[in-house]
Amino acid sequence: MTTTAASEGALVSIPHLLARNVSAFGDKPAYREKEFGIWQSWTWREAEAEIRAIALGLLELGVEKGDFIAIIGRNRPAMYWSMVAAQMCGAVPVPLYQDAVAEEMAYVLEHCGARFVIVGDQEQVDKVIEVQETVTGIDQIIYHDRRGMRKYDHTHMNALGDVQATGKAAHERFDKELDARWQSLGYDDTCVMLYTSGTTGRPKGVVLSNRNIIETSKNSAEFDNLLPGDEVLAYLPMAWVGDFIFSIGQAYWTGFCVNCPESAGTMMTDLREIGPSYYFAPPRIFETQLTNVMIRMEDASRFKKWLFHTFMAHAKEVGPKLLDGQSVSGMDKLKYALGNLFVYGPLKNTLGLSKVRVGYTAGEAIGPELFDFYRSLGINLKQLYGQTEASVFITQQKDGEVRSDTVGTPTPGVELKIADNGEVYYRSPGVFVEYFKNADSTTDTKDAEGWVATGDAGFIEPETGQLRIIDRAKDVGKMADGRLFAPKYVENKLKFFPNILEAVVFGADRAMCTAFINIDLTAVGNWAERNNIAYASYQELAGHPQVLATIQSHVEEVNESVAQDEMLSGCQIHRFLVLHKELDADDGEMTRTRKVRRRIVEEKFADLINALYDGSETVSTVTEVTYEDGRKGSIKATLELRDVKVLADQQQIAAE
Amino acid sequence: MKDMADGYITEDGRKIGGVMMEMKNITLRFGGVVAIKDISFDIREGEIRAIIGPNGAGKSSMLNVISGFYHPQEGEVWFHGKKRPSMKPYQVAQQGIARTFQNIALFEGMSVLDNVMTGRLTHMKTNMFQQAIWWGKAQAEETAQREKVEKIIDFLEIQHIRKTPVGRLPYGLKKRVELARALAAEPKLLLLDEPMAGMNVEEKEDMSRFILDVNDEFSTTIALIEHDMGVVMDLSDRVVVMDYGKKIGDGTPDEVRNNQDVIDAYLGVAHD
Amino acid sequence: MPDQFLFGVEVVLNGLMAGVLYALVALGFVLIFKASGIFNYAQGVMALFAALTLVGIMEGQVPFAHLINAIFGTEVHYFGWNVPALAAILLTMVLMIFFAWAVNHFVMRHLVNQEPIILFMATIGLAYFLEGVGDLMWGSEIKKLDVGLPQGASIWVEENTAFLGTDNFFGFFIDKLDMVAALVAAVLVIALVAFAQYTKQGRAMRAVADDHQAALSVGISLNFIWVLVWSLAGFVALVAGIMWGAKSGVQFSLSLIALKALPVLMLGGFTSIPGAIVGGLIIGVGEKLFEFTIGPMIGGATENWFAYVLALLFLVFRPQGLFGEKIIERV
Amino acid sequence: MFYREAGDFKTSYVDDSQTFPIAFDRYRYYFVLVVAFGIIPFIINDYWANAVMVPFLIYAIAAIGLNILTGYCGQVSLGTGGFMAVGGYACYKLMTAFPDVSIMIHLLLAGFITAGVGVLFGLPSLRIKGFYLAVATLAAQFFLVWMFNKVPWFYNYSASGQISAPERFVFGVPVTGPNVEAWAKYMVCLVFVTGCAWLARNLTRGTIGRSWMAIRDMDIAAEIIGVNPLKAKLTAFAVSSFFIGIAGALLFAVYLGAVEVGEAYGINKSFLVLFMIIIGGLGSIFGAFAGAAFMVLLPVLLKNVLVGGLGWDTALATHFEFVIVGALIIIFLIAEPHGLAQLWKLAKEKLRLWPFPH
Repeated sequence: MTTTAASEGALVSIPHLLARNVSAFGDKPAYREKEFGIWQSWTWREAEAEIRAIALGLLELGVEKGDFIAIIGRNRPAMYWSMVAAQMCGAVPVPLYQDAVAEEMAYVLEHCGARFVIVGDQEQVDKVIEVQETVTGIDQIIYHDRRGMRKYDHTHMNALGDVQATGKAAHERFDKELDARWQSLGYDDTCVMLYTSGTTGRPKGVVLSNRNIIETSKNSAEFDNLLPGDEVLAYLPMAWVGDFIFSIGQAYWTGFCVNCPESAGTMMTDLREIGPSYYFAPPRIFETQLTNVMIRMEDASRFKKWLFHTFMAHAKEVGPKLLDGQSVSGMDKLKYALGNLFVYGPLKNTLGLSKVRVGYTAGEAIGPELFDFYRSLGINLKQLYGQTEASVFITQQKDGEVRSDTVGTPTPGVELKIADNGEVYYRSPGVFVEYFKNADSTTDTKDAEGWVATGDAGFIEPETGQLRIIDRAKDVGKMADGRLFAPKYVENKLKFFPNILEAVVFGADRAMCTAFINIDLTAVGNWAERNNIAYASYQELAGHPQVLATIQSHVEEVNESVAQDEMLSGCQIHRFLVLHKELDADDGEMTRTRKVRRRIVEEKFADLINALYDGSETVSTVTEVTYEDGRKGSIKATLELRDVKVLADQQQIAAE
Repeated sequence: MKDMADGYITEDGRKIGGVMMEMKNITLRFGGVVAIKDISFDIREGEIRAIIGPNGAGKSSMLNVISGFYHPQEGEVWFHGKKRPSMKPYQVAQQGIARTFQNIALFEGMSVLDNVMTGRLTHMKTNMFQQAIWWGKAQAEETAQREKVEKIIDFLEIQHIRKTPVGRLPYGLKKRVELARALAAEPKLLLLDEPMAGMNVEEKEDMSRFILDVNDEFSTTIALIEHDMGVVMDLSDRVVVMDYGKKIGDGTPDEVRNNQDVIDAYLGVAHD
Repeated sequence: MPDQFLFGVEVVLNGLMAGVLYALVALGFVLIFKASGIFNYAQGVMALFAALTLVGIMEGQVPFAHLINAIFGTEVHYFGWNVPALAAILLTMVLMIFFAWAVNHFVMRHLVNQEPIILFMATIGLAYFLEGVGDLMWGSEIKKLDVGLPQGASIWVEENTAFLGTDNFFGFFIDKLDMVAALVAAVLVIALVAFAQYTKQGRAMRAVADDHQAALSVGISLNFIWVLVWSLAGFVALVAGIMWGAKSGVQFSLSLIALKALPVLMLGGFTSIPGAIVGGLIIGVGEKLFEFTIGPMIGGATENWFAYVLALLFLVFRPQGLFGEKIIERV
Repeated sequence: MFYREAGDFKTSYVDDSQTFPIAFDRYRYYFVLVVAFGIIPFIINDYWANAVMVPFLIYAIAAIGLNILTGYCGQVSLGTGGFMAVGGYACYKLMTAFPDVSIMIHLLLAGFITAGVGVLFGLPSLRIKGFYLAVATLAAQFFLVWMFNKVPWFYNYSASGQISAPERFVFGVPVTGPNVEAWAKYMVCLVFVTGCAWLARNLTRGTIGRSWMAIRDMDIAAEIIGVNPLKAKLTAFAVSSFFIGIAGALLFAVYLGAVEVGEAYGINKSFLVLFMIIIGGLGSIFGAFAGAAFMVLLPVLLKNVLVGGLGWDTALATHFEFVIVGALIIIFLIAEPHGLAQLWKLAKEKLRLWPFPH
């Protein structure tokens, strides 16, 4: 009864929430994982037992209060348990990106001084062992999957299962200690430390307190009315703050169930089997799905195509209105219901989105077409705007007030202000404590009153109160003639074409804008197959004249649209090239969350940028690449540069 | 390699036990054709034993003798220190010997899961009447066996094709499913008949890793036939070389590599 | 010599004659099986169909008369002419060749590479189809077939064997038709063997039987060979149909002879022409002898099943048949 | 199209391996059961019972039986008619010898007796394979029919050589003899069909079923991985004959009432049931039902159209039926060797993927 007595007021840490959940809905599923062909599941009570066993084991291994415990692996219940177990011991979990190369991992492990590393499998163990050549602070490696681990030196290594077993065996010795440790956790103690991917420079360790996480989870969960019966699929990197909020913060606050897929390869099937009611995905995933839908529909019979296009057209008109609760004529409702039977329903079903009650996308601007497609199907897809430093939530869209070009109104508890230069500032209970071992950056970002600079430029629409983001504040610049330059704005417009995967626009302090383009290998490859165009590699396809012509037409379309906006009409693209390689996180060109690192790209491809501005027809270049296994190599290419039709400035036309 | 009375230690430090199976003076004839001529060799606990030789050397016939499919006219098969009486193949399987086949012999009409489940037939205990009723014993057994089979499926990383009919699978995966079926039997001795035939380099690497992992994880003794010399030399602890039905070499990969008869057989005779 | 024994000898002789006819049907099976691996269950129905057609043409029947009458309400039955036997046989043969082409074109071509058992079942379907078509074309009533073959017991044989009996009054009863049949069968076998040995098509046929792929690679058209063997099988069926039809009338039971040919084949092996002959003789003699000796004790009519049970028992001990080679199984 | 599978996940192997893992299929199955047990008995009349429903149910049992032997275990049999005769005559002898025992028990016992006979004739299957075996099973067909015809003990020395079913009751309702009502016949057959289908499903989903299929797909490999071929084949013969025996007994006792062996259990019955499983689908219990329905309905339909509608005479219609059945067999073997069951499965797949084509 102690836990219930502790109720509301005392829910000051994740372990406290866990105790509350066990007593409130102990027999409801807390975790599921597809393994051995079925969904293994754990109730809150069972999960608590597992977590407790890990925590006891960690104590037995000598975990001290305030230790950092790195967690590296794909989304698995055991990994989440390890995080909570670390918290129970008074230690701080530090989840890392599992696909990080050893170098990156070394920096983070060194920086936080992790004494314990809990990893998923042999692959990560190997990386950590490699890291140990330079990083000395690691006392113990604990691995979850025993496969292939038999021959390793186990003097400082344990299987998670064994840790649990010894923990259980030693519970008489440590029960008291453990209970004392987690019960003494306070609201302002550190909950988790997450490293930001950092579009520039070294990753920074963002320290988030229990208050940050729990308040934010509470506010956002109440905002969307999340319930204990909800289901989420945990498939995004555990090191990303969003996953921490969804799969631990909100999950523990509301008590909903976290489902882990069997492997990356079966993600889509697993998604369909679970049918989550609360779903988050970056625009990229929605885009891939839509591309797949369209490709598969291409092969359908004419009748099916007709059915699909007819009803989709209708859905575009009526679907969003229905979702926003606006009035729609009876005939339209009937037609929509028919469409739901024949197209939308089955489509949502095959995509695994039938049961989505609350869906979010964020991280990048989402194309209006793309956004509307999902909403018109009746999926309540919304946008949010957030940051690691804010424990995710800054603004969210309310049900019924959803638009593709804004990111919503402030999440309850968040205050916003716009600085003179257009940069967005916020203040909230979720605002981070500090950057670990980096007081300078902390003061740079967070002022004494607790206002945090987002680094994004934007404005609040006066009539709706919705926040609209234009671009990264530091990326919004001036062109040589003083006109406004907002590369992200143009890049997003380019990326809305399915054929274009990435675009990088240049033009700051220059007379005109130019662009690098990455084609989407799935979409363009499919097109090539249909047109019997043979290609051996990305590079070859990217250089194909017909592909270039298509991209050129896309760019021209974008120019037309950009020209409409008087403030930004100077951002029309005059010349572009299609890159000979895909921008890649392994090569440092993108962050692990797949945001382009503009500076690095500019440095690395300086020769190409020069060629874009010196008017040459072609350019030859050599680029270093990193292969999946970490080996380095280089590729040579000769690229064709293309001029694009640019529309005259409307103001000028008017003036003449 | 240090020789010991009841075993030896391999270069990578694995302990190899005593003799598990011994073939004594095996001779096998088909009508007038002599497929195997007076061959003797042994297979020790925990070892990876390779049988190599040019096409038509009688390697597959030897495997067929071990698995009880062919009955040699002369010679004896000793298993676990006892002379094996003449047995039907399924009785040999029940003794804990499982195998894969040179030309994939999966049950094409069944799913991957069902194929692997057949591998556990020798462990199934319920009778027909219990199965006809299903509820109770049969269902409990099915679930218990499914759990074991899922471990194998996980081990060989074929989860994504679990319910696919095997007929639809590409060649490399079929080979892996066949290995899974053999492993499901939890064999003491695993016979692999050209496990890497027709595979590309990457698939061969995968398969080699699986074979080593099997030997390591389950301490399964493995006897394999393989054409790819490189693979054989990397994988195996000891190698028997056959040519025209006769044994021309037997020893560690290094010993065999330097054996003049073996070199002659491979170089002198223009087999494939 | 005791009469009982002589009766026995007569039974054997009659059995031999019946066996020749079984062998004749079995021959058709062997031809198709060797060349294409198809176990043609429809062989018996082909014999029935050929005989029906022959009678129909000779008597000038209007094909599909019943169907036409049923649809158009007419009353046509006969053209009112008679076709001479030889011409009718030729016309029938033309039809059988067309049938062979149709079978290959519409059925077998689409079943290449299927399992033997599927092909077998397809020929069962073919048998049903052909039986239906035969009945629709020519009507299902029992018909007499007379192409001028000698009928009745041979007086000559009876007189010349009379001395064997105790009172010189015995005499074997042997049907003249059976003797003709035996002769025809012998000629047919020799002709077929000669065809296979000495003609280009025959050699191609044997090549296909040995190895499809190899035959293809030397430029033999499989389609042509299959039409050829089905035509040959049609020809054999026609001959068998004439013999059986002349003996016991053209009726549905004719197609049941085909079933009799199956145990013949199981004994003789599916690929051996001599096997078919020997198997036929064994079955013919065996069933007559069994019926003669054991039959009366157990209720008679043992011919219905004797052949099958014999073949079954035989196969259990020698699965590859009399002339087949021992199969070495490989994995 | 109508499938909504998102969120339908399995947390145990029992759930994962249930007969209808998809909820929509499960509901449809319950619906069929409700209609079959709760509605049809109240509306069925003599014509529908005798022309369609009762033969359909009886042949479905036989087809399930043959499908186990041929479709699951790969042993082709042309002896179905003969085994049905064993069931029929066993039932007759039991009914007359033990009039006080329930007919339901007699029907079951008839199944067991047939199973025994089936095992006996299955023994050669150890040595004989493929169509050699098919032909060998003809021995059973001809021998058994001959035996029931020639040995008077089997027909209780009746003058006509026929057997006819005496009146028997279940829960006081006559189910055999001259006073049976349509619904009673129907219900008896339905109960047996349901039971048999359930048993067949259980047997085919587990160990025995897998060893049958292993023998079917590759007998040598099956033996090497540990399938005892003797056991697998003989159990297949036994189970198959059990079902076929029950079907034969029902055919005699409930459906026909009086039987002359050559007519009711002749070689044509063997082919009829074989065609049912080819058209329905080898190796599928649903296929047995589909095939039985098809082969029972086709003549009824043809008769209604040709004789009833166009006024042809019955003989002509029968010949036409032969042509159509023959052609259908060939068409099915060419176009869809796995029969209606496969078409059904493909249609289901399509609906599940709707609106996508693949």
